[in-house]
Amino acid sequence: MDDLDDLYQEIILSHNKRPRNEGELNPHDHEAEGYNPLCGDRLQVYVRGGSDQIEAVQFTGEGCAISRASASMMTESVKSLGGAELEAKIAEVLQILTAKEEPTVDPFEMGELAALVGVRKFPPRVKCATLAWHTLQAALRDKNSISTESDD
Amino acid sequence: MDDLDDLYQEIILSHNKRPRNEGELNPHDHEAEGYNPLCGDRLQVYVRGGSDQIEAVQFTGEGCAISRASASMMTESVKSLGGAELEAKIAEVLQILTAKEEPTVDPFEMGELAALVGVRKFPPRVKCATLAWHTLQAALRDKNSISTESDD
Amino acid sequence: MPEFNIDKIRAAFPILSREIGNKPLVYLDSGATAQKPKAVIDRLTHFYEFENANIHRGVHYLSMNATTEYDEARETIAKAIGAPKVEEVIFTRGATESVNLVSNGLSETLVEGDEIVLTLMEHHANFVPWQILAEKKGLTLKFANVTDTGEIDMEHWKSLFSSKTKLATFTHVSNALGTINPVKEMTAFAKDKSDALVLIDGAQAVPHGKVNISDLGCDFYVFSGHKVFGPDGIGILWGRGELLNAFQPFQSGGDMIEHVSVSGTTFRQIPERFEAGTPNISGAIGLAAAFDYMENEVGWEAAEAHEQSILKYATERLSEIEGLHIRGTAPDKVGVISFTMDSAHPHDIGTILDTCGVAIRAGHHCAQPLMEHYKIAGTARASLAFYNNREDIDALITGLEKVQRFFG
Amino acid sequence: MPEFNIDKIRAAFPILSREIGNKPLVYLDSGATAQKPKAVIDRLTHFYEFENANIHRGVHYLSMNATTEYDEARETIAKAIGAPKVEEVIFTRGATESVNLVSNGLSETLVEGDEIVLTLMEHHANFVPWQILAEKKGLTLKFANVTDTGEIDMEHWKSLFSSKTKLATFTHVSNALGTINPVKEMTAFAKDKSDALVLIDGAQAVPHGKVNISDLGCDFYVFSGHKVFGPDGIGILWGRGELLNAFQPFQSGGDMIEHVSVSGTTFRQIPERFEAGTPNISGAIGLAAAFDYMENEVGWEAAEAHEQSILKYATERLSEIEGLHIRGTAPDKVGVISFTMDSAHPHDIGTILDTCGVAIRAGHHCAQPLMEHYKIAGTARASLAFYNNREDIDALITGLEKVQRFFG
Ligand SMILES: Cc1ncc(COP(=O)(O)O)c(C=O)c1O
Ligand SMILES: Cc1ncc(COP(=O)(O)O)c(C=O)c1O
Repeated sequence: MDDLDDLYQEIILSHNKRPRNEGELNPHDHEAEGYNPLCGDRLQVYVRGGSDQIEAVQFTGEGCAISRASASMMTESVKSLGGAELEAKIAEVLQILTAKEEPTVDPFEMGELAALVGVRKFPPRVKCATLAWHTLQAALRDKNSISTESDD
Repeated sequence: MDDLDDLYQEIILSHNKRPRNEGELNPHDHEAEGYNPLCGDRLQVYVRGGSDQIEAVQFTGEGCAISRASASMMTESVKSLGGAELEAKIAEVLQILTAKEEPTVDPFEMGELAALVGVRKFPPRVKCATLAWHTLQAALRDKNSISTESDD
Repeated sequence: MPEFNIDKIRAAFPILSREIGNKPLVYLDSGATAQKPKAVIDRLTHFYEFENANIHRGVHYLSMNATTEYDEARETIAKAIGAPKVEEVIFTRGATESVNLVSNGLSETLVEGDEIVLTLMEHHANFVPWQILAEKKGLTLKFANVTDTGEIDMEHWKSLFSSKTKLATFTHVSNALGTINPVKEMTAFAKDKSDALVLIDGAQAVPHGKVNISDLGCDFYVFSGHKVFGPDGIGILWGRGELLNAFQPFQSGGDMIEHVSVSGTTFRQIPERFEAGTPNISGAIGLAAAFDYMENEVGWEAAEAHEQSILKYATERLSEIEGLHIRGTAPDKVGVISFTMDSAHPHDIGTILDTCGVAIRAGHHCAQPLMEHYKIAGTARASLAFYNNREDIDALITGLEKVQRFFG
Repeated sequence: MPEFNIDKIRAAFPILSREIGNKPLVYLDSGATAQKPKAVIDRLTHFYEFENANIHRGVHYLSMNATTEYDEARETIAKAIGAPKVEEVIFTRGATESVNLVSNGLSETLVEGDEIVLTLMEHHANFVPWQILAEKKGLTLKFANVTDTGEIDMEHWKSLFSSKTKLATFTHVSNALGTINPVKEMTAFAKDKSDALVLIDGAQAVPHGKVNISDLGCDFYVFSGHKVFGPDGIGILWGRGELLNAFQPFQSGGDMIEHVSVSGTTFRQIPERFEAGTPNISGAIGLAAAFDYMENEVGWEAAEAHEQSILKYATERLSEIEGLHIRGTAPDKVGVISFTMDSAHPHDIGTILDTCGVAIRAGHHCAQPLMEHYKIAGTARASLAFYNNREDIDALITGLEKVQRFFG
């Protein structure tokens, strides 16, 4: 039960139920589709601006609570970031999700994103959580689609 | 030991060492090649005359003691047979070698061929003993080659 | 045959007494792979500890014995599935390889413009090989629709046949929906309407009741050993001898050749023709042990009746859950229950059930065309075998209540 | 690692304590298939009794665990054979399927007039697939001669290379003769002389000592699990990733696809690209257990040293028998002793030895081109593993004396 409460924290459930920034972003400068072939989930990420400076990010697509919440939080947390700061944010999230060692998460600094750390105890769900972030990366690099299988 | 003595009876060993009617028969009316793909053994059977009346049979080829002895005895036992009598002889030998039930062999009637019954206790060797007989059948039917695998 | 006693049956499957976390395992994923009775596991152990040898070419006792047992395994399986001729039973790695073998064999004879009739409920294993072949050869694939209850739309399916139809292939039982298709009638129609060959994918049928291939009238029938309580890495292709012997070999190497020389090679007839190299000997013997177990220790009819009673119970209980939709409600079904929930994604359902010790699948079940047809990304699927009981279903329901607590 | 103690080693192989008739089993047929240590058998049993599940698509514990174990098996094997990248290790049914996979993959790129250099000592598994491909594509096969001692005639082999050579393939160790070929030097020559790809058939090498693929410089390396103390129905293809990913899939179905729809399908990268359908999961895990056993319980070096000492003893004892000719007398050999006797045919030798409990092979050993070259129909072959001892050889000699009593 404990682990499950870690996974489905209130914050995750709430982002899943009422995702922020869901819907196609028009106009947009970049977009990509992320795909998890094992469960069939798909996610589109739309970006206005670019790596230097993100103006807005939105997403559409189907997915489980983890992938939707992660996408929703992603759109909020990278808005208005750019350059090294943006890269660091993406890297940080992927790091806490996939690093071999238990990460030390500073909830004060990470904000809501700290909730994602509960996914670590559910290895097959990690890809659900990383999907939005990988897709964002792909969009910024104008790679039109990524699949969780070829990507990590 | 007992079984082995049944298999390699004196009569078999002697036919193996000094096979009768070995060598190509010239001229001949029929010939066929028999082949055992599992061990690679080959046997050629040459017939003068035909199903109605065999005048002479000879054989060439490589093989184990069982296949050589069986071939040698075959050439002797079918010589001058024909028609139903010939068919019956072939059928009889194949029967004592392959019938599910233990055959009753009358050594008086069967002659030397009775020695072949010892092969029954060595199932993988049965094909060695039948090869010459199947090849004879093939020759008489002008089927140029047979293989123990496609034949039984 | 002993009476069907579910507790005794469960005791014969060692894994069913294990715990997951500290909850008893509730295994509702037999559609993915079935659990193995002790009889099968012991047979494998005995083979490796006492009988292991390579087959065919040996003159020594162990090799002859292994050869006999391998041959007898083929006979046992042929008899169990009603194959008219023993040599028509080919050992493969599984249903997937069996379909690939046939598609490879047919690639020699099918020509541009030929048509294959499939259904939208095929597993990828009976879909992708035909798609690849179609692309290579310029064939046309025609897909029968599936109705809302999860049955093949028969009128539509029948309308797909033409004089160009060279193959009709369909699954006996849908792995995603549980639907039992009327394969005998379908085969008769296909044969009547065209001179199409008929291949039936029996992967999800064989574990749920006795199949008699002779009775079906088809040309090819495929299934996997691991789904029918047998070992991994073994499966069956049954096909008509005259068709199989006309196929070029699928793989080549030892045992399938008649004679090899630098100047050319001749191939043997079935079954060796398609069993190049050392086969999965213990796998074949273990699969025969699984059929023996089903025939002699369990009884297919009793197993089927029991499974149906659990299916009925499960369907009733699940229907009581608000916002839960069973996908696949055909009257003729095996114990496969796919469902979606309004509140929760299949993946989340699967994860929460897992924490309750309940093992189900979540996803597209290798049936993406079907999912696209239903416009869903996937379902949660509880799949039964004769060793499941009511307590398993109760645990499932309890788990789903937990899902609702999180997502309701 | 424990010290190498032959009695302890033998005790780890349950079959070695059985009797044949009332004689202790003397197993000298490891070249056909190796016996399995208890560690491997127990690993299989444990999997089936406690861990059995399908892999990849599951969100439940058993499925995740089986997936992890399957992936770890690949890692263990990759490490054991020195494969540079884990994903380059593909699970197949055996060496035969591995070669077929490569020949199928190359069929897309090889064109009429291209040449393949082989040797006359190839097993049918590394011969027939190329012969079939050559026929289909109009390729030329060139065969290197074998010398009287049973070695590849290197001058002749080298002379076969040309600018048209697209593949050189050779066995690491001859199954019929035991010869260890200088595969590293051969690979270097082939790469230097041409841009041929190099495929090495390691089926008879891997059981006899540690192989380090990275060290060899080849492009493909194949072997079978059952010959290296692992389970049936599993084998390995190692190949360079960029080559394998450029191959079209060999078989298609579940797990190897990225996305399937009615309009088209995309395929995954290695290893999944070539592992369509449910793989032999327990087979892969059992094979990893076999490598673990060899690395941690036995030690490859000690195993090799022991086998060589038995080979030496056997060669000496056999040489004393009049009219017995050892075929294959290369200085670099594994424990394979093929022989013929003036007085007795190999089949008769095999039968008589069998009545003494001594298991050997008799025949062409799936190497007919080699037999034709030697102008013999076959040989008797005693093949060793590290679990054989001097007593096994003494029993063989006693048996051969019996052969002489019948045929001398
Ligand atoms: C040298 C060699 N290559 C390939 C093979 C084929 O192996 P398998 O039959 O396991 O596919 C063998 C087996 O005897 C062999 O000895
Ligand atoms: C209907 C159906 N066909 C074919 C297959 C493929 O079986 P395997 O993966 O054992 O080859 C499956 C397995 O899920 C199936 O459900």
